[in-house]
Amino acid sequence: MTGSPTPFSKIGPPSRFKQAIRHFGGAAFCGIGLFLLLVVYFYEQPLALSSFGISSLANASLALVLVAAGQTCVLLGGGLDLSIGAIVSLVNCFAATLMGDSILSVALVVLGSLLLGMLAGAVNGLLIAYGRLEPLISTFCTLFVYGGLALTIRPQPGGHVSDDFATLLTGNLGVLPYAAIVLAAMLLLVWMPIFRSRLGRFIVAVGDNSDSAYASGLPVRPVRLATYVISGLFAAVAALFLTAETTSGDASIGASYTLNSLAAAVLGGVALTGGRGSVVGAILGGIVLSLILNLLSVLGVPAFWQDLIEGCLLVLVLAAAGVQRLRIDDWTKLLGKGRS
Amino acid sequence: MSDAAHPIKMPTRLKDRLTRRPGSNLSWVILAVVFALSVAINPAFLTWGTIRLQLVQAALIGIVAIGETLAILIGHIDLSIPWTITLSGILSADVYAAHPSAWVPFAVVIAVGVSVGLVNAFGIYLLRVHSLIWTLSVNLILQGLTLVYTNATASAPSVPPVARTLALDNWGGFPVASLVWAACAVAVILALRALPFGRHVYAVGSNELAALMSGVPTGRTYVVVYVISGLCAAFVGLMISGYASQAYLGMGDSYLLPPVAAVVIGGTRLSGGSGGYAGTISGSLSVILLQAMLVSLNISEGLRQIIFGVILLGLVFLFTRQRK
Amino acid sequence: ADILSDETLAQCFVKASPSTIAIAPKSKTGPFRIAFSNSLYGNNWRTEMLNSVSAYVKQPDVASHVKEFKIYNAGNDVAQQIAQIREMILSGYDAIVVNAASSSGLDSVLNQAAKRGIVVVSFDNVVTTTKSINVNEDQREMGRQWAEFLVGKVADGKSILMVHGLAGTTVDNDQADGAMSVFRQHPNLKIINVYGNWDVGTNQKVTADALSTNHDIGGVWGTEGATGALQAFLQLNMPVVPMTGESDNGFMRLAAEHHVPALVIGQSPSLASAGVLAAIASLSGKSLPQSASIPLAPVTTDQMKPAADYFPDLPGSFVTDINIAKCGIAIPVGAVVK
Amino acid sequence: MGAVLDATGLHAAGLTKRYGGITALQDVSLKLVPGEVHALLGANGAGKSTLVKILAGIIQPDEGTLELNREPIRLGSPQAAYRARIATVHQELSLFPGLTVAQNVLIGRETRDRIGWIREAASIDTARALLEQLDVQDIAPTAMVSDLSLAQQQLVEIAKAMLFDPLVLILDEPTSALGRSDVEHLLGVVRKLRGRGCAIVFISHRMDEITSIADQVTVLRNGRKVGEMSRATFNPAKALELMLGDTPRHLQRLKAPASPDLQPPLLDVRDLTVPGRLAGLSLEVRPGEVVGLAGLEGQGQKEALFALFGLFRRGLSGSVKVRGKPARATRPRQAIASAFALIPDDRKAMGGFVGLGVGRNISITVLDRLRSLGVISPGRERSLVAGLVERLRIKCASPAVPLGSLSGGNQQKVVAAKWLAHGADVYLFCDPTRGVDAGAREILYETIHSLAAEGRSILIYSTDMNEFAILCSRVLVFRGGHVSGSLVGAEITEENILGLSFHEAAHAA
Ligand SMILES: Nc1ncnc2c1ncn2[C@@H]1O[C@H](COP(=O)(O)OP(=O)(O)OP(=O)(O)O)[C@@H](O)[C@H]1O
Ligand SMILES: Nc1ncnc2c1ncn2[C@@H]1O[C@H](COP(=O)(O)OP(=O)(O)OP(=O)(O)O)[C@@H](O)[C@H]1O
Ligand SMILES: [Mg+2]
Ligand SMILES: [Mg+2]
Repeated sequence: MTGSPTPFSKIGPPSRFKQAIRHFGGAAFCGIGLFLLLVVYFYEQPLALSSFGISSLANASLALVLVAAGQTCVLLGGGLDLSIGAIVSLVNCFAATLMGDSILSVALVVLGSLLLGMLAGAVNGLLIAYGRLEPLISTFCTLFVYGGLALTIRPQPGGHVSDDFATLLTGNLGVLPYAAIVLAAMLLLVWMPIFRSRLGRFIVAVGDNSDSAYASGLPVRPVRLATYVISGLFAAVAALFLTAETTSGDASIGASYTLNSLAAAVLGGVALTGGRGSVVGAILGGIVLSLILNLLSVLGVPAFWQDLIEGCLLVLVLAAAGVQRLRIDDWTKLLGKGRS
Repeated sequence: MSDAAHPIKMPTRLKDRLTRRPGSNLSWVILAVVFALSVAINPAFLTWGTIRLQLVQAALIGIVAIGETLAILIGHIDLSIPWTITLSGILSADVYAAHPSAWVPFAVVIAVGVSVGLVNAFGIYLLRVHSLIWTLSVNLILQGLTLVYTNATASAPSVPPVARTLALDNWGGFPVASLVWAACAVAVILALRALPFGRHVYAVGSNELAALMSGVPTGRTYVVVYVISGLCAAFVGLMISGYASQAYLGMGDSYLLPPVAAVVIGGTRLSGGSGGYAGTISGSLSVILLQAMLVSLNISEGLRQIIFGVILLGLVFLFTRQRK
Repeated sequence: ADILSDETLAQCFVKASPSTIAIAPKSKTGPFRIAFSNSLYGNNWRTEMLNSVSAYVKQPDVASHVKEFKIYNAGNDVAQQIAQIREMILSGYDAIVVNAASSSGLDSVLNQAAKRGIVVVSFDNVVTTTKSINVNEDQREMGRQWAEFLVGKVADGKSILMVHGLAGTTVDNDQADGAMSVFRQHPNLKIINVYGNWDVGTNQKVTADALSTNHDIGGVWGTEGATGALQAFLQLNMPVVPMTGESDNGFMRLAAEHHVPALVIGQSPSLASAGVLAAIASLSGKSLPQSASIPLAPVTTDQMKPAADYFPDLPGSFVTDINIAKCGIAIPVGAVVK
Repeated sequence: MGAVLDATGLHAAGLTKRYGGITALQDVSLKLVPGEVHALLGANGAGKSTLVKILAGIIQPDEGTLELNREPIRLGSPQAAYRARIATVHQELSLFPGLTVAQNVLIGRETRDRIGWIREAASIDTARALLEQLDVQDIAPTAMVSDLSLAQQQLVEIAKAMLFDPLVLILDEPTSALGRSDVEHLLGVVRKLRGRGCAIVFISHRMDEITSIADQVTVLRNGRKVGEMSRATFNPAKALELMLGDTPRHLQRLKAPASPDLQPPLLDVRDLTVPGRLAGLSLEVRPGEVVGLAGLEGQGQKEALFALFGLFRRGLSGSVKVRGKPARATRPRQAIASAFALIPDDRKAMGGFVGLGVGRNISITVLDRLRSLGVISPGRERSLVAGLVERLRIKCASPAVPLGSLSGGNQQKVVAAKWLAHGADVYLFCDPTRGVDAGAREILYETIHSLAAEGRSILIYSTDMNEFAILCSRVLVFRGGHVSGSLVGAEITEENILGLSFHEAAHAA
């Protein structure tokens, strides 16, 4: 049967637009939201454009943005980290308790904090990748362990943070806040190298279909482990930043970051089921979320309405994403899990 | 084909059970171990008074965990429980203060439970949002609603008498709470095993598309599961208000994750489709005993959390390791 | 009446310790713009605090000093509170009154505020920076008085159950320290520590747990939420023992009803109003101690009077001591319960 | 090309693998020689995939040894197998739907620059070159795998294996999902690789493919090796006998009883349209009629069945009537209520609940009928299940074992059993014998026959053209989403079907 016509239509590359939407749809959505929010914000608070105002905004969102980036790494690899907030608390307590004033001590504590964050992440990763535990439940358990450790290090808030360290991270260079520089550094020095290299590809592949990844000979377990170590690193940097900002250690400081990091990731179009999304989206999601929280105060929204509004907002965004899915007109695509 | 080589064996049900479901059996072993440990640490755990007390606590977790078990069996989760509890507790006390008649608390429980369940099912089934984050968001909304409604002050001076009966009284030496729990447990175990609804739950949890294509009413299953979960939480809200003799803000805060822990210790897999409520019963008892044991050890809060986390991790390690 | 009379201020803001320094006033012309930064909310105490301070600034004597009063709520999130305080600095308020989410966490941002000439007052959960005027009730003294009360009533060899509040908080540590300074002198009393998180349900649960595993409890050192501890005794049909607690309506009502020997000392929700008063005073050129103690008002069961000290018709969770007479702060109950 | 296998090749000896009570593989030896296609034959559950998984390093044998070029090797993981240049295309595809074709093909072997960053452009070139080697021109390397058809995914999977420049290439049922021309294409590729000195393992249930490609044939039955034949000695009838054991089997044409034209049509479809997928299908099926939906892969046959079963949520137009009553559905439950039943091809995704027991898989459709006093009666359920297990000769240790532990063919029988239990007026079979061995196939044929005899209407889509000739009284040939012609009775031959598939009929018969 030579020369037979091809039985199926040629499958070309998806259009650039479609591809962009696939990757950056969430990010674009957040970008628009961010723009609108900023307009409202600057209208309400014209002084926000001063260098103090800008660094206030940057400082208010950096920690969440970093934690959301860490969470995104885990999500891309098909996992989930409920303990990420507790890691933030743990590293914060560690840093604020041990930090002295000399440059050497600050440097050692910073290094130690990063290692501690990665260690905590590694424990999660080992439990999940090698201990074969479900991510949800095992990070739920380590949440208690890390939170308890933080509370043991610092039963009450306090500690000492070098002034130089605090101003170095929370101040600003002209109009450019150091927080933005920290974020850029994390992206350029950590995220980019990982996600332009093979490890990043493996992370996405494992998140997409871990059975295929195993059968394709990918080192599934080390990759899983790596996602948690990376997220631990991001959590540690966020914690160091919070330490500088709050100049103290507090075992409950990270508590709100777990849900908010998940929310930021979802806002930014990262799939909770793994393998899909971009860090740009998560970062914008983080900024949008913290900006909304800020804006609610600025607009003088009555205190008790804030939770309600925050919740409704989340639900609306989730529902908007859900309505997209409703447009799928094929039950098998809507529900299909085994996509091979 | 080749029937001779592989005859269809019909093993006894008992053997079946022992080989096929090590999880739920193991959870009773663990309960025994936890109990033995508690007694070793403090012999008072062997007294009927203490046991009765733990039974009441376990009943609260256990009833909430009915909904959680169902939600997890269909492959999802319900994290909107804490503020469903609080809202229902406060609302039932409030409405009862205005209209003191016996059925009022139950009407409130039903109204709260059904509405929360419907909202959850709407987002998770119709909009297909991940249940973890949807229910957490709903929880946040309920928190906001409660605060707005109460102006952040619980205002009713007392709770409905039936709440106190449910939580504090004894019948024939047994706490009413645990009798209610037992009745609910029997009902849910029966429903899961012998009603089509139960089969639907397992079918949806193990493969929703296949369930749809087998004619399972998947949407109805979601709705029923989440409405039951809402009802259980709302009912426990009423019970807790009776237990503390007042409804107060944050009364459900400690019910976010312990029910999940109870379900997991009970051998139900978080990925859905496998497990059951029998295991959750021992899971609830284990969680409560563990908490009480740590309280009686008189150690620092931080260390207590670490121990709770590590023990839970150990249990999870025993039960829920994924096969691959 | 003049809320700023020297006599009232002297009675109200007592130096916390002999070494307390005075904070120089930042004299400005009123009326003032005051921002109020609350952290946690959603429990009764905080709600009454917010309601009472809102009512307070509307009282004519006070309102004449206040041009704008705005409440920010951060939740128990230091970073969020810092962001909000930065927002207040940007908006150019004259004073910031704060109930802190963390005792040292706000230091750097509050220092920045002070540097820009803003009066900073902290109360309840106070901060550690010396740039702020701290207004509080002496928690250590409170804990000490409770302990003294129990020591006088509990027989040697018995146990005392200490139902703490939220582990790790300054308030909890101070109260416990004060108590231990007494208990340490009575080595024959066995001390059992549990954490009730200042919440009735948790109090009840941990007390019930403790009761069922210890049979010689002769007294309960309780704080906020002690209603739960008392209910645990009633629920288990145990004979009641001497107890202490804060000014929860339910606790006082039950104590009166069941004749439980009890000592009640409350942390008044009107501390917030005292904080606002301090801010106005400082802005009006009055010198205040950097760390000020508001006088305590202890009540025992035999002294309690219905409708004055406790309120049979109000919820158990109502915090009763909403007035601080010595500071001239009187808030009608109706303004607090809505 | 790198080093080639020397003449000894890959030698597996005494491989044994047990799963609990089931011995999936027992003392099987195998010699793979360079430049030869070694076919594995065996009924469903014979142990073919188990053997493949051992060679791919996915599972480890309980006993047995492996030697590559006379050196003993241990394949402890898939990586180890790839390092030994043994590449496998599994029965269940292992692709990443969220990645592009190039990313899939090169996964783990991406072209990188000096600092280790992936060079997408170079990767795309490599992928394109590999696809061209396989004579595949119609898949862009930048296309998303989720957009590809099953056949295309199969080719991507082979391209992925080719990247390892394999000494040994294992293809586990690569043709089961392919249409005729794709099969030809694939066999051409296999011949080419054989020419290059590759040792190839080839698994298929289609005897004609084995005849045309195999140099060596090993027959497995119940986990044991029961025969070995070379190209010269290969005899399909003999092989079938070995596969199936002593039971003699005869595949013969099952003639559906000619339906009297007086009977009104049971199923009446007019202009059924799904935008972009199905263009105006009209057909009438009378009771007892078995109608085939034929044509090349992906021409709308499957969509027709899915549309009837309510799997398209919106956009449907046209009318569907069963027994004269409107029966157009947008949900499977509606379709089931109008007495449709669908036996799908993708067992894992649509057919069954792999984690639940066989019994529960079967009874799920009839729970309401098994109730007495409101609860499901265990006795009635057990007897229903036992009856169907026996009728379809489902091979399982007990009805309580999870469906996932059964072999593919037996899983398919369970899916069919579920709908036999329920009963329906119109049975829709979607490629029911995909990856099903001759024995199970015959049982399914018998089943279809008896359904027709009972007066049901049956629609069948299949990728196996022979099936139409055996089963159907009428065949509709699809092309580009609509029916391009129909064949009746003796006209139903492969040649005629193919003819209509490629050329529009001047006039439908
Ligand atoms: N993970 C497993 N657990 C238990 N039994 C298994 C498992 N995998 C395979 N088996 C059993 O091993 C036997 C051989 O299965 P295998 O998949 O090798 O068959 P096969 O020859 O590939 O069949 P098919 O043609 O249907 O694909 C079957 O009886 C199957 O039920
Ligand atoms: N020996 C048997 N013969 C025939 N059918 C059986 C046999 N054992 C079980 N089944 C059927 O197989 C299915 C699954 O059995 P399973 O053991 O899971 O039921 P079960 O023990 O009643 O489940 P559960 O205890 O969780 O309710 C059921 O439909 C059951 O009726
Ligand atoms: Mg196979
Ligand atoms: Mg097969």
